[in-house]
Amino acid sequence: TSRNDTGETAAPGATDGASAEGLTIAFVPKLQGIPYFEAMNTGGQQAAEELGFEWLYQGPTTADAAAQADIVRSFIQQGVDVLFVAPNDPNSMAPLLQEAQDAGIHVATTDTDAPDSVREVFVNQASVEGIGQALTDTLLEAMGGSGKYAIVSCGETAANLNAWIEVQEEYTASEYPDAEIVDVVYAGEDQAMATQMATDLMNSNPDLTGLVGECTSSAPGVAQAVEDAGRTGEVFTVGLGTPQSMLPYLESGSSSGSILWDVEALGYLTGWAGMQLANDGDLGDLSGVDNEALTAVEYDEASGVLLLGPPTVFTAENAGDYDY
Amino acid sequence: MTDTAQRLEPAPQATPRLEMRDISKRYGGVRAIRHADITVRPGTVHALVGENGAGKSTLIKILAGAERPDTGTIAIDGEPVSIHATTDAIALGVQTVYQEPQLFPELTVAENFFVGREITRGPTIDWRAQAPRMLELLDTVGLDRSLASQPLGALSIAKQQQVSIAKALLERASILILDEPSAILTDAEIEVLFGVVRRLAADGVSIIYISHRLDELFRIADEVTIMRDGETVSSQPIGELSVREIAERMVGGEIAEGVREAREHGEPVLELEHLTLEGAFTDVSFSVRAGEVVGLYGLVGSGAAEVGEVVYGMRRATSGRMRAAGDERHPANPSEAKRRGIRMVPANRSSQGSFSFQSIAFNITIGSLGLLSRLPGWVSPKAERRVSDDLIRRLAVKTPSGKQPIGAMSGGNAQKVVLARQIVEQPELLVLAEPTQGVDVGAKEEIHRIIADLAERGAAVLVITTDLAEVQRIADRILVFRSGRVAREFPPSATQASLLAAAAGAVDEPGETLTGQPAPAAQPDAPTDIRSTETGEEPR
Amino acid sequence: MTAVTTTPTDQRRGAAGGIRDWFASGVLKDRAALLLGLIIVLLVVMSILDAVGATSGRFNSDYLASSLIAFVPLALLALAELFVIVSGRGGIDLSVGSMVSLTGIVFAMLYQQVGLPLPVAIVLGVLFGAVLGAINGFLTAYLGYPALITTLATFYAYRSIALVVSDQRPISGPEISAFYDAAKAVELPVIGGSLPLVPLGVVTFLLPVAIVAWFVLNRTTFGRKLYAIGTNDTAAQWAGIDTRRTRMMAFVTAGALSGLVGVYTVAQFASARPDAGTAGSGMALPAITIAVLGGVAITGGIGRLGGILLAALLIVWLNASILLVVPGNEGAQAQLLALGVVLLGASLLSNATIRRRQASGLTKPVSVPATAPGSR
Amino acid sequence: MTATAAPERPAQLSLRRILPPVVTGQEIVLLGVLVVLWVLLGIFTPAFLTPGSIGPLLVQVAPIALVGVGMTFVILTAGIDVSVAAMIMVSAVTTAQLLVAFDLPAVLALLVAIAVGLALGALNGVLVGYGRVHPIIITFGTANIFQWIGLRVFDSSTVNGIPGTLDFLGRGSEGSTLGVPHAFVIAVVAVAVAWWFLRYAKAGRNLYAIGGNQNAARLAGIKVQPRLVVVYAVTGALAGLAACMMIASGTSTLDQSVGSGKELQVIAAVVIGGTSIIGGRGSVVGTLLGAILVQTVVSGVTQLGWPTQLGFLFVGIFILIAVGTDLIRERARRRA
Ligand SMILES: Nc1ncnc2c1ncn2[C@@H]1O[C@H](COP(=O)(O)OP(=O)(O)OP(=O)(O)O)[C@@H](O)[C@H]1O
Ligand SMILES: Nc1ncnc2c1ncn2[C@@H]1O[C@H](COP(=O)(O)OP(=O)(O)OP(=O)(O)O)[C@@H](O)[C@H]1O
Ligand SMILES: [Mg+2]
Ligand SMILES: [Mg+2]
Repeated sequence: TSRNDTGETAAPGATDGASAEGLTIAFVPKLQGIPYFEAMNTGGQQAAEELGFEWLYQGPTTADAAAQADIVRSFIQQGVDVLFVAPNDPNSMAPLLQEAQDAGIHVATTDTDAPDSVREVFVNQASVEGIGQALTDTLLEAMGGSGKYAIVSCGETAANLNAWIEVQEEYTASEYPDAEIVDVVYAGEDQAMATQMATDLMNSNPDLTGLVGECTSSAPGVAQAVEDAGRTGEVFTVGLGTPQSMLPYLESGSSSGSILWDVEALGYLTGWAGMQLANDGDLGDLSGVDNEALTAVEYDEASGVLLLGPPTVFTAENAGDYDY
Repeated sequence: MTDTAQRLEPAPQATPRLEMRDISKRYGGVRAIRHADITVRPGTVHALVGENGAGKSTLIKILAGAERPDTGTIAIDGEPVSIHATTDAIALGVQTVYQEPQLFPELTVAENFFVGREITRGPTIDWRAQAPRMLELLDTVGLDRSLASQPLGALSIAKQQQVSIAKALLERASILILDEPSAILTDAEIEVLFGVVRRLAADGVSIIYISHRLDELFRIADEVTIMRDGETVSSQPIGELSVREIAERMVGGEIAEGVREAREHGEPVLELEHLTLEGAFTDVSFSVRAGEVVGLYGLVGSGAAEVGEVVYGMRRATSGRMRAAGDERHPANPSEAKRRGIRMVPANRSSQGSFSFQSIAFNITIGSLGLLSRLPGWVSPKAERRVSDDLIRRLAVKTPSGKQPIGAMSGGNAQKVVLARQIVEQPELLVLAEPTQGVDVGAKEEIHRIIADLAERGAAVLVITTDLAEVQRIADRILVFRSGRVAREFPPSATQASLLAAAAGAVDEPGETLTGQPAPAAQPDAPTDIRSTETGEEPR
Repeated sequence: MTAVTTTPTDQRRGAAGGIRDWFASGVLKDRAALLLGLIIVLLVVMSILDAVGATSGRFNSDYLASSLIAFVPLALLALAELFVIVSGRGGIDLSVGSMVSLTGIVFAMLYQQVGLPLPVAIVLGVLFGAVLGAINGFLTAYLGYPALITTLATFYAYRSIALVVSDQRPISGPEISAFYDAAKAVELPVIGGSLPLVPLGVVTFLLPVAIVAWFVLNRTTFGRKLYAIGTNDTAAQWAGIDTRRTRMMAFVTAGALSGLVGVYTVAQFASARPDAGTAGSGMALPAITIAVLGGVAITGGIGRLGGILLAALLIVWLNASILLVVPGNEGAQAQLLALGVVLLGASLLSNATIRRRQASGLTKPVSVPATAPGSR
Repeated sequence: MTATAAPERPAQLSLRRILPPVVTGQEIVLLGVLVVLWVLLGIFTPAFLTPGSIGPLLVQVAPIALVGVGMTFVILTAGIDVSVAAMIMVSAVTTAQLLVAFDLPAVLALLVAIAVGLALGALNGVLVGYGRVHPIIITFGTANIFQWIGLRVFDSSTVNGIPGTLDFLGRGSEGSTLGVPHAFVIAVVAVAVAWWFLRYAKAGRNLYAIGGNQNAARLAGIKVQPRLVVVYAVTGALAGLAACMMIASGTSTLDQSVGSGKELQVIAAVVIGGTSIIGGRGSVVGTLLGAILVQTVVSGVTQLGWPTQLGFLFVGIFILIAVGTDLIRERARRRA
């Protein structure tokens, strides 16, 4: 019956003028309800208020590619102007982004890229190298430049986690000859599991002096394990944890530092980039933006990557300043 | 009978133990019971008879609190009572033995006795208090005490039935309901049961006794109430009626006697030589010829049932030769037996026979799917309807259409359908186990005719039954089975007494046994002998 | 109070007949009708909301069609569950999700890495699924493990194998990305022009399977035997049915269908994910839910194809609709609520088949208002 | 008559012969398997048999075993409850939020958690008991609804800065006395009570009857439906208590993943423990051992340095082995 409706509803996206008026920018996270993406949402809304566009946010209840695809489809149907996705599975997102573009929607990725897709820009929190190296440096500084450590990762198939782990392995091998990664384990998105596995690792490797929590659920997990084992100060941990969840451990010293970035700023940047896309603006100049968190932003025309900047290292001192 | 006559003495005006007046019960559109009345006097055995579906079970379920009546009043010892749940009935001294034993296979026999009415000390069960009474009752019904610790699931159906009877005696009852207690009991076990019933009656307990074995009623009952289509047709001292009269009132018409005239038999279709199945039967040898009906009569656990299962391939014989349908090989499973033209109708209609919520057509054709289409593996609805309608007509199954689920039929009709399944293709050898157990007289009659008819058409028929009258009625030869052996062969003309004697091992002239070797002489403790063989029986 | 007048008997036949026909015609069709009704209600309500502009996007045939891409795996797996659950004896398959993951990986390896031609790879993938199912079947039918336990074990086992063999990385590549065409929405030939774009998978995967499955269930001896063993296993043995083989075949079928879904998800995701069928809450529980919602009696012997398809369609469209009506995170959450409510509502409404089996009288495993006495 | 003919026999039967055996074969088998596993792990890993390793392992076991007790009851009655994970989630998030907001004392927190679980479980029970729909369907349905409730309570965020009020149930030093974790002690006590209840109490024995033949149980005068309500409610309450243990052994933040996937782990523990999935037969002690076995395997794989993904492969295999031995013994029993 109504084959062309989609075309019509999508038309605004394609034709809409330079103003931000009536501009709708949608963002589909990997998973709803976790502080990381909810913080990006906050940042996005902030941008929406300041820059005057409409910000839509909807995520699946489980980090599941299919569920995420359903939501993307509904946004295509809604004919939003710009669609940002943090794909659970880059490969499966690529064709959907194609469909979105065919429907006249500007498509882009944030937080996690979909490399061989039609996305116009990837808003990158920090380079893979940046994160991997920051994790390694922070941990080994605490460990005194040498020793054995292990990694507690989360979803076995999470692309970006696996990428970071690779960097850590190479970087450790090259920069810290006296240091060694003894094991990489996968705890899923399950904090309790992460804690238990960290405990097991400490037991099976008595000379273990370092642990990495590779994602926001395992970062506090490993620290908790060290505290429980009463080995704070003997075993050091770092991780990618959100400030609020890490604060207690940073203060108690069971976590030597949490590597992350200003997630709200990332959300803000995503919103801003969306508006630029819709208005064919220049992603390079943030002159119009006054947000001190966005000073280090770089845009690489060739790869279409908009980089937030180097990762932030949260410590007991600054972690309290963030409310996520 | 004589002491029965004496017990009839008490003046009629004595207040009845039980008075159910104008009881009606609908199930959806079905009027299961319509204005039924029944009066049971103290210390009497009151028989309740009627065709399948007449409403007997429903009536007593109402009294037992398992169902609620729509209308009607119940009075016990003159006092109007209201029974809302089984617990109420039990409190009023109404104990019930339901048609199928309502027991718990995973619990021990001992526990089964007390489920729901445990004697407790605080929250815990007081076994010291419970055990003695239970053990007595096991003796009373003639069950070995050592069974008390057995999981009930390990007992034969008959023994489970006995347990449920014993269970009903646990608390002093003023009214005891027995719904077809004898259907699956052997005659010896029935004797024990009758003894119990008589003793209870003598103590003033009123017993309501449902059965389809009309003949036995005359040996136990004082009065009889006949039901038909949910109504109580008549109620009077049983002495005033004959089996025939009762049967006629049940069906509301004449019943013709089916007689089986002797005829020529063809080649042997089934030949067993020294066939043995560990723990069931030993060294069994006999043969069945085309067109012949051989009856295997034996008490439950005599091993007769297992013979059929071996022939049909449900079980593997441990040793011995078997030649069935011109093939030396023992069938590995029923499907192979089927291919060779061997068919068997199992003993338990509901659990082994019917696919309850599938249609009658499905139930009839499921055994011969090969017929339902030319291309193998295929099923043509047309062919299905043709085949099933044909058999519904041939067997006079009472149903408006083959679409109806079999679960909605009473025993008799369900049994016909299960039988139909095995004669869709005229079998070369047909084995029937308890073909009419718990089936009303009318249906029984018809089923016997069908069996005879099959023989006429040249099928070799082996009927395995614990029903004396039946085996006499339809068999050309009767093999009496005892303790896993063929004890003796009889002509159909043999008296019930001699058959029963041979089966129970009471009287037995040496030398007359088929198997040659002298059978054990008469033993005073015959029943014990039977028990010992039954304990060797393997549960299904 | 002697002879029975014929009139009441006739009335009884009438009444009982009515009930009988209703039963014979099947509570299942009842369920199908119920589901159809719900779907219509959903469509009407949504169209109204759309008309008054209460939806965040146009609710039109295009959207309904595009959401069907999720319909295919759901329906196929529910169908797989139907075969297993109908086979009775507590039949159920918790491992379908893991089988999807594992076959998807194997298929991708054969197609992408070994470089087999697509049809060959698909066939091998499906066969591999059948083998996984055969393992379930053997353990259950021949060794006598309860299905729930067998498939719980293989759910864990297959899942970890999928992760190990794939080194927990999704398998992707040019061929596989191109394979997305098998799932993506296209214009149907000939009539297509007037219709919305339908995901190709509906035509290439679901339709053929559904047709075959219908014939298998309703027109083949295997189908008959399947319903027979599900209704009464002992009676089936006495009827000379090889119950073990039949039950085994039920699991093999479920495995093969899961294998097919494995292949389909590779197309749908344009990559083979080792957690394709187990991510989040996994595919098994939704499949079972759909099957039950579609009128499959968890106790076996009852279940029809139509119910399954309608149930899957209802849930898929319901989920899609919710996303248009409820914005933000609440939307995705509301899907959970909807599923739960629909499942409970439908089961509690028309649970007649199950009730008859569990509750009624002291007599048969199942009984319905009888006609035997009435119709004589 | 037979009655009189029956030879004389001892007037009393010892209780041991009337009640089921004190320990079932399955429990012995499991114990054997566990001992072997622990010895092997003790040999092949440096520190498996140290308190530092066993303690946390038992803390991890506790909630599974605890919910397993309820699940054993449920499965004994020929039912099943796939909503336990969702119930854990709801009572965990509710309790955690109250802990943060009002800094509840431990007792109150426990009561809240248990009350929430009890309420949800009771809902299951009522639907199962009176809805006349198979429990697996009911609990699939409620699981979805409970999950929705949980997510609404989470309100798209995590619960941060949970105070250490419940740490006496956790992994840390406050969590155990003389190296024995309190959480595990609680689980063991629960198992012991349940064992006694199922073996000696009237209500307990009746559960076997209900599971063995529900209709017969009804006719025997057992109030089946109320019993079912209680059984499911108790399972819910135990899930609530387990939720507290998870809060305690978790980090100072609680996220939506709490409890996810636990339902299958609990069912695995129960069936490994030798409880028959068709009802009427089973033991809580077996469930406890089953829970320990599962966690041992998972931890063992990690400690051996094997790929963690292999852990659940072994869990699957152990399920088959455990139930297999049970099947074999069951066959033997039937033959005898
Ligand atoms: N639970 C039930 N639901 C619907 N109808 C029932 C139910 N139980 C009995 N009926 C109806 O009540 C009638 C009487 O059933 P009932 O079981 O009392 O017969 P019966 O006399 O016990 O038969 P039988 O001799 O075969 O035991 C049946 O014809 C049947 O239609
Ligand atoms: N629970 C029930 N629901 C519906 N109908 C029933 C029920 N119980 C019995 N009936 C009907 O009651 C009639 C007799 O039922 P019943 O089960 O007593 O027959 P039966 O026991 O097989 O007969 P018999 O035991 O005398 O061979 C049948 O028509 C049967 O359909
Ligand atoms: Mg009857
Ligand atoms: Mg009856």
